[in-house]
Amino acid sequence: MSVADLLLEGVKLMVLGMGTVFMFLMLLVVAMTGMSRLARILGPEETPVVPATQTATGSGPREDKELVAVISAAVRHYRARHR
Amino acid sequence: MSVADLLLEGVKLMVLGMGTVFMFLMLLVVAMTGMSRLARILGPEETPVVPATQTATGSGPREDKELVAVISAAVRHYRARHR
Amino acid sequence: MSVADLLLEGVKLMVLGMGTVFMFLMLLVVAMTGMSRLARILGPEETPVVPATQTATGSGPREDKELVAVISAAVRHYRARHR
Amino acid sequence: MEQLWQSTGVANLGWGQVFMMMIGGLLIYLAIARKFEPLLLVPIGFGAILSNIPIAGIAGDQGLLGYIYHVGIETGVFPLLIFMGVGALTDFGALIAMPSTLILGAAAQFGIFITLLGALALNLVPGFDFTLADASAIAIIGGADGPTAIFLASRLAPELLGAIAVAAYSYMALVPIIQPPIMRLLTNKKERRVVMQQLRPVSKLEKILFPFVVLLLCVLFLPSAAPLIGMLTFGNLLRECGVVERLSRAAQNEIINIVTIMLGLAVGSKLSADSFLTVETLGILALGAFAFCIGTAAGVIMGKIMYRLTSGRVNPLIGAAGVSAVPMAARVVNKVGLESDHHNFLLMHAMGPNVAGVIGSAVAAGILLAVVGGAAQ
Amino acid sequence: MEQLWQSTGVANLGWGQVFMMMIGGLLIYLAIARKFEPLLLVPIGFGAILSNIPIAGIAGDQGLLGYIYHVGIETGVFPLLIFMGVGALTDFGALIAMPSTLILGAAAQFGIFITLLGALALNLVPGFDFTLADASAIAIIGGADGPTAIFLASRLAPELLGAIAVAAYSYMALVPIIQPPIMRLLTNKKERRVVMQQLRPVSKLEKILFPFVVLLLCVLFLPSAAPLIGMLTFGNLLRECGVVERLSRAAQNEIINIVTIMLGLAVGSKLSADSFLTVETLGILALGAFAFCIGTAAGVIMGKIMYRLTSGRVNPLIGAAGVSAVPMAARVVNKVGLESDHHNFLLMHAMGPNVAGVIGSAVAAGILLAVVGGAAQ
Amino acid sequence: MEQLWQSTGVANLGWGQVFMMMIGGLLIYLAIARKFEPLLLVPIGFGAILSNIPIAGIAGDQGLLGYIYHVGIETGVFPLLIFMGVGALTDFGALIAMPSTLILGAAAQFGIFITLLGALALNLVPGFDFTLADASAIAIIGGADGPTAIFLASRLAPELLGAIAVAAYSYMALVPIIQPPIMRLLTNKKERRVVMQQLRPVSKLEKILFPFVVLLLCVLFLPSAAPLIGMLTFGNLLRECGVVERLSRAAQNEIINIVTIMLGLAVGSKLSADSFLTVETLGILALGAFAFCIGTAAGVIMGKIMYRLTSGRVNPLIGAAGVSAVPMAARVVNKVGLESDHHNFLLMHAMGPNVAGVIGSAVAAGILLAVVGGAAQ
Ligand code: NA
Ligand code: NA
Ligand code: NA
Repeated sequence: MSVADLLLEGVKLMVLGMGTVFMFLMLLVVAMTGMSRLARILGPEETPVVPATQTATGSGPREDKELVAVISAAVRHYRARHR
Repeated sequence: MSVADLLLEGVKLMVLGMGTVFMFLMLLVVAMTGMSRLARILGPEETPVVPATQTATGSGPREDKELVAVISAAVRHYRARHR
Repeated sequence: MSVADLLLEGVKLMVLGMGTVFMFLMLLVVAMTGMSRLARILGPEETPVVPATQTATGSGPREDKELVAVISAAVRHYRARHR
Repeated sequence: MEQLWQSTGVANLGWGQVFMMMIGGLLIYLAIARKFEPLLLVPIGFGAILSNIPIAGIAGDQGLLGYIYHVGIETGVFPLLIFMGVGALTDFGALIAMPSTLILGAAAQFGIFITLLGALALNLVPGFDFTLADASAIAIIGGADGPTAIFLASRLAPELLGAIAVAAYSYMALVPIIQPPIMRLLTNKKERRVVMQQLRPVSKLEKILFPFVVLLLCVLFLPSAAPLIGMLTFGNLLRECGVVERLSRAAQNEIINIVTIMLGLAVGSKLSADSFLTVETLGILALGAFAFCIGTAAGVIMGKIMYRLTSGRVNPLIGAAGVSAVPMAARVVNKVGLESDHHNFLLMHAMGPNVAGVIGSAVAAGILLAVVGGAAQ
Repeated sequence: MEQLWQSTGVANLGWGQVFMMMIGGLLIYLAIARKFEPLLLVPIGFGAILSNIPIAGIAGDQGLLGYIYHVGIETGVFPLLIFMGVGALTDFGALIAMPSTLILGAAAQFGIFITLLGALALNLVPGFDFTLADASAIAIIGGADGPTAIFLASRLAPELLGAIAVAAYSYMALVPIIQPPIMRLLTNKKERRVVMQQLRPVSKLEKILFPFVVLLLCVLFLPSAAPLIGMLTFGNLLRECGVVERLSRAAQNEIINIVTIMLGLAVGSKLSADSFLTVETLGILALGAFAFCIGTAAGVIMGKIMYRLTSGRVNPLIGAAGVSAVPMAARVVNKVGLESDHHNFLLMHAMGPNVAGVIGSAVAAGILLAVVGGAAQ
Repeated sequence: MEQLWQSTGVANLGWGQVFMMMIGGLLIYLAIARKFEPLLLVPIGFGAILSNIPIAGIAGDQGLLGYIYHVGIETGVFPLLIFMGVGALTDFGALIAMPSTLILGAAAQFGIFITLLGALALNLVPGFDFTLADASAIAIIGGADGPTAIFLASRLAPELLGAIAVAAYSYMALVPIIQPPIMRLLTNKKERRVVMQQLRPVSKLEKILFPFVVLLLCVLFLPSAAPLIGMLTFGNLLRECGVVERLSRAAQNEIINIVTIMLGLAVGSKLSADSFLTVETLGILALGAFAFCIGTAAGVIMGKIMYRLTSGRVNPLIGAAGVSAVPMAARVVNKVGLESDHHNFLLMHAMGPNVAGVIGSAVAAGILLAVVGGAAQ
């Protein structure tokens, strides 16, 4: 295939690819919105979970932070000595 | 093979199978009894171990149950935050 | 091959082998000495690490030994009960 | 454009595949919402969904699940490693303290062999055509032991593996529903109220010798059960010998967890529309329920016999635990016992027949392998 | 003596091998001293050193690395298992709370397809001869997602795998340097200062349903992405379903750690002198940087569009996180946001497009596989 | 009935198999009751039992152990992964602080090469017929390093692997009994009482550079040792580089534990009656003891030379640690040192030659591979 042909193929692929990506993710937006609505109907006010990224970035509940710090240091020691 | 033949084979297999299972496990009863007697002779009053199912079903020693509860909660937190 | 020939091969292999082992490890002595000198130049007085065999043989810092003992017992309980 | 459409799933999705995905979803639903053996049914259910996706070929020769199946199940490696983990996780102390409960574990295996006859008899119904090997693989569902069932099915009837595994795990999860009525039906209140004497303590030495005793009998009399019994006792030795804590932990955690994920996905990959959506599957599901009922009944009846022979010192309920389904069946026994007498805790006594049932069904699997599968592993 | 000398490394070492070992050393240096994706680049770098040792043949058919490559990468097993681990480690909560950020994850995939054109255009330069498959494999670097890149490259252009993986991980580590100038260039101060409203809480049920919704769309419209999307959603289900803690831990730790070591070594084994020291590698490295820039720019521009459409309620910076490179890109967004306003924490909002980018590039990989690789996995 | 009897073990059990099972049991007994290297000898012993069960064919082509052997040992993968774990578990700090102790690690390898001659000389005795490859594989027992011995034996003399591995691990366990008399015989009280000066602290940078220095020399001068040295240094780099804690933990725990179980079982599967119950095995056991003695003596003698050369600043006892058998040999040195002077702790100083011995025997294995095995890995 000549480079021009290849480029033509590439452009086609780009159009097709970006089209599919957008279509797919937009459909996903719709589907997820529906899903959340469904979840609200099915789950009669279950205790909402705070998005876990918060936990991942370290802002856990304050009251046991100190305890956890102590324990986690101890656990690390424990592991370091017992492996 | 006709179904009748198959069933005959099946009956034979059942007799043979249940026979073997019973024979095997009854021999095991005998062997285990012997083993326990042997163990009593060999092991001069070693500290008897309480069957561990007890632990498995959760009735551990009472005195440190509270401690364990506190620690286990802390460990769970530790793990949840560090993974 | 006759046993005599084999033994001759063996002696050759021994000379070659021990020669290589000694050469290799002596070169390594030289290389490691150079490496340590290089490290001293590159690393501007970084906090020296105490050789870790110490830790491996169990003489960790004294102050938290007790804590670790308590915790490790608790953790063991926790694990035993939760597996 | 036509070609593009042809590469979508919608264009290629058959009803069978949709149905199988729904089965997969159902298994996951039961696992999550009803806690039906979630460790197995979540991966099996998801494996069923993945393997029924058109075009992707995930369960095919070149696909991930096909590859895992080939490496881990065709070879028998995964169920055997799980059995090692089961050994490492199981405390046989209650059985060692009261070896006579092995008889209860033996009786419950009737479920297996009656089901074998049942499967063969189903051939009288048009549409069924089970060979002796098929019938044996189906019958093992009555053993109520997942890895044993998968191991045997992979050797005797790979094309039925999916249905058999699903049936085995589903009914194991249903033990709390299936067993109590049978137990109540076959026993009277007096029998159910029997309080058993406390188990004697078991020494460390006994626990170390136990795997060797079991293995020795297996070597002498039933070598075809040796792969299963061998790995079970090996795992148990790692647990009890006390000098290989590291390896015991690996068998109880890392290995069994990793293998469970892989095994589940691979089993799920056998839930394809053409092998599952057949009348035979309905037969297997019916036979599986039948097997559990018979096994439970046989165990309880043997319990009643022991009750008589011991002049009432054995509570016949513990016979129901002989089907294995560890530790679910033992818990069911405990629960039914407590119904009759609020202070009668049978859990410990039920653990004996419960773990005996594991050995019992491994023995039964060995016989089926020896007779039906040829002596080859 | 001559023979002895012939068995030393000095006598057999070519310049190419020396150079590749230095590349390996450089990767390890960057990993240790600069914290460049150390979990991957330490094993990759060491694998590069090992595989260029003369005589030993460690990357050969009979060598350890050759063997690992054959078992884990040729089959696609390793990247898929890592993707399972990624699913088990990722919280999609931020995305569920604000599904519209998926559009940002879509836009950032422009980086992939523009790079594809770039790779094909490079054929105009003498010395380059990229096929459509090569160009597709190179383009996926723009997806900023390691396992996806390795999976696609192992299918479409195995001989470029080493260079592609190195480029992908290197640029992912360079995200904090590459992205900020582009983000500042394309946005004004007012836009960067937009404070977004707090995300709504997400229920457990939504998190459990989410993997099914994603998988369902994949099944219906893009089955060729099913291996990637399937394992990602499976891992996520293990995490969220709450009943298989053991398996979730195994996917997040044991499996992903073990596989990462093996995958890294095996990828490193593709850094041999004859396949890496070519002009094509330079092209790949240049295209990789290009891909990241384009992806970032496209994400930010789409962010600006959303800023307009929502009358200024979306901070366009979060579009940059759409390239994936989780969680590095989201952190970069947070940092650039804080530069403009010390109280504007965008991290949570950037996590949405960030994880959307993972799905987006898996979708893009699926399309490339379907069109370029044939429908076969 | 006849057929049934033919399927029992009793009918098929040969005396050789019974004997091998007893050997397996003996190994397990030594492991549990005497703490003889239990992590290896429990699985090896159990593997020996399992593989000698008649009919079951567990060590055969289709059997679990045969399969594990094929995948993990024939390929060399398992010993190399264990060596990675050893690297990740070993602190080379003591060696870096005092590189001259490498000479002690070199001297102790005399045990290997003298044993090689001994094995060849045994051919003068009727019934022995060791090739150069056999003799080399046997000689490596003198290296007192399990994975190295298994790796070399699997390459040079697979049919002797079982006996060699058993001899290597048994004598490693016997180090506290074998070494002290030799150490006392060759040193006088004054020498044993030498108190060595405290080791200098070692910086993190030195520890990171160390694996590269070792690997570099290996690449330049002995590439045939690269698989072993490469994985050892890779593991050590994971440990010391400080940025891949996850991977280091995986190498030190999950991987090494899982592989140890598999490796042990697979090695045990080579303990079959026809390959083990030969006069050659007796020869191997005798040569193994011989090798340990010679290695210890050579180390101590070199220690005495260093004692002279340094005007009495090196305690010659630490030379005995040069055989490797980490950390047992170093502990033995410490104990013998304490006998002479209750305040003379030599443990840290003995760790230097101890870990040097690991490198030394890997180097020796490399030479044997290069000369005897052809250059092929
Ligand atoms: Na059973
Ligand atoms: Na992406
Ligand atoms: Na050594």
